[in-house]
Amino acid sequence: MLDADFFRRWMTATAASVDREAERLTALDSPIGDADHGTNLQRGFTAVRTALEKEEPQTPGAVLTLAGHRLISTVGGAAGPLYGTLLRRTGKALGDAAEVGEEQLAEALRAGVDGVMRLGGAAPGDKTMIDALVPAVDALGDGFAAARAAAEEGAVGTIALRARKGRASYLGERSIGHQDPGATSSALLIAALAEAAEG
Amino acid sequence: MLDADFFRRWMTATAASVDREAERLTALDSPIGDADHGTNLQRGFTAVRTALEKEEPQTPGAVLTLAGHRLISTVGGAAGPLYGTLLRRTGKALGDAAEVGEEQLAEALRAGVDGVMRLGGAAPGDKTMIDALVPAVDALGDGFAAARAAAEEGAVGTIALRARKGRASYLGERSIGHQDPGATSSALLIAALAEAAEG
Amino acid sequence: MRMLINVPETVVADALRGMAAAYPDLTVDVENRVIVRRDAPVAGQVALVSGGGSGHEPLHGGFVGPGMLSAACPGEVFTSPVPDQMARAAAAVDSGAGVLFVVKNYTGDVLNFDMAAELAEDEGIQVAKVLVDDDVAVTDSLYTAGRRGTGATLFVEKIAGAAAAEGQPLERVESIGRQVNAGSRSFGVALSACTTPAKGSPTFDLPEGELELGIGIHGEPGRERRAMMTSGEIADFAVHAILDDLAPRNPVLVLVNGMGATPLLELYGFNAEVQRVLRERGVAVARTLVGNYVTSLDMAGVSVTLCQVDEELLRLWDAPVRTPALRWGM
Amino acid sequence: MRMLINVPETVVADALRGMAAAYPDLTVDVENRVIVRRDAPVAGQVALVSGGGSGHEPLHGGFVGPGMLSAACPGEVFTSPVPDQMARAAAAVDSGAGVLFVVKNYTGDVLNFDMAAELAEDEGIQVAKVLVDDDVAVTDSLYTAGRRGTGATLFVEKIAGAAAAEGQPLERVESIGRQVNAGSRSFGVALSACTTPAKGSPTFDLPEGELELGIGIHGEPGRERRAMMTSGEIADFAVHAILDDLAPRNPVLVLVNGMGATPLLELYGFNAEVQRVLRERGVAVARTLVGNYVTSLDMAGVSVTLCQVDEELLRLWDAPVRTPALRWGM
Ligand SMILES: Nc1ncnc2c1ncn2[C@@H]1O[C@H](COP(=O)(O)OP(=O)(O)O)[C@@H](O)[C@H]1O
Ligand SMILES: Nc1ncnc2c1ncn2[C@@H]1O[C@H](COP(=O)(O)OP(=O)(O)O)[C@@H](O)[C@H]1O
Ligand SMILES: [Mg+2]
Ligand SMILES: [Mg+2]
Ligand SMILES: [Mg+2]
Ligand SMILES: [Mg+2]
Repeated sequence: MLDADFFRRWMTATAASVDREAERLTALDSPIGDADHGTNLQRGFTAVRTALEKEEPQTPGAVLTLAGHRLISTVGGAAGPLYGTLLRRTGKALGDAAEVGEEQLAEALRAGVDGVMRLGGAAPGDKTMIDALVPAVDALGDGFAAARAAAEEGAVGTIALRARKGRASYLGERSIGHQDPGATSSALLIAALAEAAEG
Repeated sequence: MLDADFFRRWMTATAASVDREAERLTALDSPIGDADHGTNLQRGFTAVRTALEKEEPQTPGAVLTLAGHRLISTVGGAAGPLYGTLLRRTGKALGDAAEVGEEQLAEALRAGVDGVMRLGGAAPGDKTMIDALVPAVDALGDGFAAARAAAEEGAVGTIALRARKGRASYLGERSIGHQDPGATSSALLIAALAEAAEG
Repeated sequence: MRMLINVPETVVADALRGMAAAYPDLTVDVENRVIVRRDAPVAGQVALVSGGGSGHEPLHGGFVGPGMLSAACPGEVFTSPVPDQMARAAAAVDSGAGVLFVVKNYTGDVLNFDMAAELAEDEGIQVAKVLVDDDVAVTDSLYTAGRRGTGATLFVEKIAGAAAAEGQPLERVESIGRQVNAGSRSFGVALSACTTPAKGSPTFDLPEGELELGIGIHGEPGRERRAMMTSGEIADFAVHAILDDLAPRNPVLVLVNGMGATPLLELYGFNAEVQRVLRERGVAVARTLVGNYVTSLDMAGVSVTLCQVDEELLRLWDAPVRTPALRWGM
Repeated sequence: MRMLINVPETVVADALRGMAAAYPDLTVDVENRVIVRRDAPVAGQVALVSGGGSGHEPLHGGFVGPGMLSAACPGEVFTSPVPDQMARAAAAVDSGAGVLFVVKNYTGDVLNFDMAAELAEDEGIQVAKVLVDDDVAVTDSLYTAGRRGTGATLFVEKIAGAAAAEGQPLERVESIGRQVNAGSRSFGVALSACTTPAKGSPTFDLPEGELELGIGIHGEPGRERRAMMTSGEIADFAVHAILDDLAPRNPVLVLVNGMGATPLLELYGFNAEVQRVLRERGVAVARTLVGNYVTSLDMAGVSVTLCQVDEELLRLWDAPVRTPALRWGM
């Protein structure tokens, strides 16, 4: 079973990984975006880390709901509302149980990803974070490592895609050949989940 | 004796030489000035050429006076009034004789250069056109070729000088090591005089 | 990195401190990143709130004041602000007559303003929204995030702001804003990329002798790269791109807008070419504005915006305005 | 060459055509390069005429209008205009009350304006002159052409223009102009060189990570090159350089002036630092202006100008003005 501490570890692992990869995320956002994705997420997950330390939420749902709120209040851009909604919806779906099972998490995460798709209107293949998140959720039944691999594969797969959502879509054909920054950060998020599971 | 035709040849030879050297003059005006000396003089001597063709002045004095007026009305910057004054004063000093001797020209040119020094307040050694003009006038007694050589030497000599007049003076010590654009164009003017004398 | 900054992290806060010092008519909340006209809320008037990523100055903070915006919310550079900012701004400026959000059509701006509207409505504030999407360079909007909001933002903010200043009700101010947007089209061109403080190097490589056609205002490259064109050729291309999409029956307002690093001398010359093309195409010009209004940091380039105006909109355009960047009649 | 132009030869004429189209309140003689306020001559008022090389826009043409200049004469890029232009302008604006020439202190400007004064006086026009020389970066003026005229030009033109608009006589307008100049000091910094259309490449090489201190507005390098400094350090340096030369007993007007390619976002942030230094030094600030007013084509950089004002000068500064680039109170 996964307790609040597990979810805290997930969030702090994500924050650490975003810190490490911020420059790369911003660089990816440069040719097909506006060169801010790394700094956006760094600002957001730093705030998440601080809030978790300060407010000490006691349930998995509370951890993710708080994290989602903080992202919405600090990130801005497309990523803020979208990642915020992802975590908030997932947290909400987890309810106020003190511990949750892996299956429950997979379901809740699917609800979160559905929320992102509803909010942003993106479908798989549009070259967005969805292209990492959907395969990850699909693979979660086979364990965290499988989810991580699927997310990474999905992120890399965006290179070949033409963007239909977000800033990259303005580029039309010229968006092809570049990896989507949001899909890349989503892969980091799922990798951090796997890391948390490793203990 | 030097007739109006000689002075027309001087002016058209100057115009041709300024055309050829405009880029170099502007390039010299770049590190210690504002990168316009070549285009300034090109604009001016093009106007001089046109005016001489149209108005057909009949005396040496009239040729130079017209040229000076045209420079003042078309060049602007420091060079316009200074070169304009040089030619106007020289022309005035030549009076309305139909032909003038070399000595008379030397004297008139000295009056012109004096006019430039009065107007601009520059003395020899200040790193201006004066550093080519004064040696040229001094050498004119030894013939046109000597004047040309003296002007050229004076222009090159400005490299070692620190500017005290004109824009280059703002640079203080940093003006040292660059040849003055105005001294360089003055050397062209005197070289054109020698050219006109060669026929 | 050739920037006049302290550190990238404080660029927006530093700018807000500087605005606070320069403009006593504005109340600048540096901590919460809200710029409010000092006399807000103004009784009986609809309030206009806009905002967006920083880096487009004077947009939006420079348009706060009587006759235009009531408040502006600057985000990080090129990053739309967070909902809390707009909700806070709405609370500060609402007189009870309601608040109009002017939102440039970018995914981030739309989502954050929508969330802000929810927050504000929870506080009992009546909120309406005008979405600005004037950039004709974004085609087949079925397969994109839709047209970007660029130069027309200035027209929407000025004209809707004038309607609000007259005391018109929220629905009317909103519909005027929508009308302005519907009659506006823009096209932008870059001669160089821009450099964000966070990245510290140009957002894309543009070799000498080439230009990008159809750029946005966030350092994105355009739809197409070409060999350098003359000012006249660029004006032909931009104005034709606009007129392919908008056939104005009424006179237009013209905005010739510098992207930030193009000298005013060049913008004036470009305006001469824009006016020539409009003459050739038989489009009457009511008013012309030339300058840096909706910028993209230190990008060299220009955008053209045309806004079709009837007598009413022209009257509102001419109405008094007193903001740092746009000021006349008072 | 990343320029929005047709050909270098027509840059100034193109810009004048563009100004003519944008500003119906101005009469622009493109052929003779004179920009005149439409309602000139104004009976009973002294007329102000200024001019200088182009490339500093909005200076001077953007300052023509009620409350400021009566006419402006743009020269070629960075080349002072020719006497015929100023003489023609003087004839167009003189109401019989006389004409004040506002001249930036450069050899070319001084000589050409002096010749123009002779021409105008030959036509029976009474002419007075204010020389602007505010740039403290030029030291030991015995061995130089003297201090350059830079940012203070705006203060002289605005304040003397307001005095003229009040109907004050020529000697008084002249002495007010001189007083403004005497109480003004500037210091400029470049983060990049500029590129003139005629040359097509930067006027000097400035490697990344270095800056030039004490530059002028014509693409000249400064007195000193240093490793890149923060906005705060630059403000310290510039304001201290000014205050070493001017110890204001009265409040000052502050102009934080962009050289052309520095984003307004950065200028605002820099203003915050300038205000901090002034606070630290105990200098009271009466008014602050931030923006691109006296530019140097596409140079990145900034200049600071302080102008000490008594109550009378402050009143004249606040007086109504209606020009393309400076506008308030009407
Ligand atoms: N409509 C959308 N649905 C899902 N994800 C989106 C959408 N629009 C953008 N994104 C994601 O957001 C990422 C960009 O985030 P970020 O750079 O932080 O915001 P912005 O685009 O506002 O600068 C994109 O790489 C993409 O993965
Ligand atoms: N006071 C002066 N006396 C004599 N020559 C001068 C003076 N000031 C400048 N010059 C000359 O003028 C030249 C510059 O001319 P130009 O570049 O056309 O004008 P500007 O300096 O106004 O741009 C300098 O190289 C110098 O030789
Ligand atoms: Mg981005
Ligand atoms: Mg020069
Ligand atoms: Mg962004
Ligand atoms: Mg010059």
